Amino acid sequence: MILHLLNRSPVTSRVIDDALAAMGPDDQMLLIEDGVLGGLPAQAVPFKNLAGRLFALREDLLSRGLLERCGEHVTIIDVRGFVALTEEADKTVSWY
Amino acid sequence: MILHLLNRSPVTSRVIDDALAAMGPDDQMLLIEDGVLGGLPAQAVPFKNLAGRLFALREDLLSRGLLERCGEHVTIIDVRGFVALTEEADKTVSWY
Amino acid sequence: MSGQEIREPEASESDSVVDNSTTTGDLLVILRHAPHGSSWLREGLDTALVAAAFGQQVTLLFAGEGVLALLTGQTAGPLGQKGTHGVIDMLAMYDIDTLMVDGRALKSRGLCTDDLMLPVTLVEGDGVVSLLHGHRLVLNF
Amino acid sequence: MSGQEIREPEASESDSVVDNSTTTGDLLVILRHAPHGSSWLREGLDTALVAAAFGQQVTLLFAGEGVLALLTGQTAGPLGQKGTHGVIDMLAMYDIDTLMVDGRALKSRGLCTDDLMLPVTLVEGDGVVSLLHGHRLVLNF
Amino acid sequence: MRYALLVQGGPYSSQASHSALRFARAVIERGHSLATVFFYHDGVYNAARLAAPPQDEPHLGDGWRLLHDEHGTELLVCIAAGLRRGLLDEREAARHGKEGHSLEAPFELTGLGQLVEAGFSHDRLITFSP
Amino acid sequence: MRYALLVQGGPYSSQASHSALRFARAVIERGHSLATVFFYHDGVYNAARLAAPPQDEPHLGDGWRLLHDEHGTELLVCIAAGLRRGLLDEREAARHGKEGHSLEAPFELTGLGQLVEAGFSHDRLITFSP
Repeated sequence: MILHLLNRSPVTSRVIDDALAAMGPDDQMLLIEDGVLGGLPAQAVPFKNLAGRLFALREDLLSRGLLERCGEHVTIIDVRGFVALTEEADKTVSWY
Repeated sequence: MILHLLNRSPVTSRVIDDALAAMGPDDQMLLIEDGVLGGLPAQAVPFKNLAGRLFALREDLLSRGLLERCGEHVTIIDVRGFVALTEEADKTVSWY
Repeated sequence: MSGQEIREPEASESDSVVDNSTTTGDLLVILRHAPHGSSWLREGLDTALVAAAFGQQVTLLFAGEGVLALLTGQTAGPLGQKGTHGVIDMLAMYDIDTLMVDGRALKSRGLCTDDLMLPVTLVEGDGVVSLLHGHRLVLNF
Repeated sequence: MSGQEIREPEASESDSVVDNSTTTGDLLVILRHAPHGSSWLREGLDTALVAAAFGQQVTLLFAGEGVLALLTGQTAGPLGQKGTHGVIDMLAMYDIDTLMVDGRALKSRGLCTDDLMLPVTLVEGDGVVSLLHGHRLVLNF
Repeated sequence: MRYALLVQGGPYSSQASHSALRFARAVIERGHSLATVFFYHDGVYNAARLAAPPQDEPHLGDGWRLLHDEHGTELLVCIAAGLRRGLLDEREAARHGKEGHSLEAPFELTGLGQLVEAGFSHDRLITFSP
Repeated sequence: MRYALLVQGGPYSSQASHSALRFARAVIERGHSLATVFFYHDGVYNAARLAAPPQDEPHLGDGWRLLHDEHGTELLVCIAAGLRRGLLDEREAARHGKEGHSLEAPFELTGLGQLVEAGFSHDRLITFSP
């Protein structure tokens, strides 16, 4: 399993297309920094194939006022959970 | 007349949408740096309303090997022509 | 230019309107970046505050990710980064009260004016074009 | 890691193939940035050269704007910036001969393998997924 | 005409500084005055006095200094953006109790007000960003 | 496990450095070793010794130094990326005939080979980019 980190908003950057195209069926994705905008319900569509495999970083959601606005398509984890994901993953690839 | 500078590739960045939406009917656009990729014929569509008002910087096309590959939708100017455009424009706005 | 560290979420009373007239002024600052992710938003806001302090008439246009600058419920970052919501709170003190928001940017993120900290004026269609032409200087952050 | 400053355009003899097998190795370097616009491409290529010099088996994947790194006819910049085409010429000397190109990135820019300086292997569909899984380490530039 | 430039890209990280310097020279070639360059955001790194780029690449700092020496161009660095990024002249270093300095003349640390001033007192302001 | 981080964003310009430092602390809290942080691209600016951020904001340089002092984390700065951006230790400054220095221990200028080495000799390498 590869963990993919995405730190760009899916609304303004097209790097999300490259990241999604590079993901295998067991790979996971964590949204961090500006990427947590992908946690808004209105942004769920591009991630529709990632059910159960899409995470968003709690600290970055909180500071942006997005924590209470998150959709059901993402699982919220904190930075310790982030480390735990990297423990489980064979490798981590960052998209920016 | 406002001169709009765009330095991002229209293939990878969505800032082109904001730039185009901000352009009045007499405004001009100059593609520089990574923006000159918009000079490729395959990238002409988003610029279809800018006939005669779309320019690309010769020096940036040349260094990227794109000078001979440019389409008819752009007018090629060098850096002195760039200065001339800023002379004519009331103001210049940079999109990045 | 420091501000409060934590701001509780609150439903803002929205009295925003759609702008069909032409807003003019000395300086238009376009804010296209989100809080916390980079320093662009902070630097754009600082430029606006300084211009206002110098007596220039300043208009802010929140576009793209910049609309997130106005979202209720923002806090400091996990290492204590201040964020920009404190600066937003200070705009009125600097007589910056022309806050324009790109309606398309808000809508494409599934947000509405009730999500915002302050009353704003929505800009639709060619409104952005008029804003750019109506100001002597435009700075894009 | 210096290279020739000017390279004349030439029609490259294309013997590229579409990759349906799995390419494996130690390090996959993904290059997603164009020459001249930023230092990302240069820094990614330098990392690949160093890894190869250390005896690691390196694969390059040109994706997104990175496909422009391979375009024929690149020159130095107007102030004498070296660009990266000289480094591309040196890849073979470092035994980096697995050059993969995202076919979708090439096509969306209206380019084909005849536009490229070197023979490459096109990657389509799930080929990128296999590449990422087939290498011990992936660095994304 | 009197031109001002706003440079916001770091040298060697993005092309912005190269583009700005090239544009600056063309402004002068066309008979204008290049009165002011204001460095903001990562553009402030253009003023790093210890920059040591490879000898076969353009030295941006020297390029800016030459503009100042030959054409009197003001090289203004935003003090707030500079301090947090480690660009201090001797005076600011002393004020912050640090030894040594990383920025020196003809670059000048100055307030953001100078950018606003440049925008309104020059005929043209052109921005180069990363 | 032994972790290495690759930091490529400039401090205060993008969140990358803050994210990396926060992640670094969590790695240690979970009982791992944070053996190496490699600074590349604009990440090298994290090592600027004169950085003077406002007192009410986190000081990233101090944060990295604390990691080194308390946990022995190596702070490696790519020498090629650093030199062109003006980050020189005393030895490199002397070699380039410049007075003063802009980088000092515990940050170390080192070759790009150390990044490759870090990638293969640690259990995990996590990249934080702008």
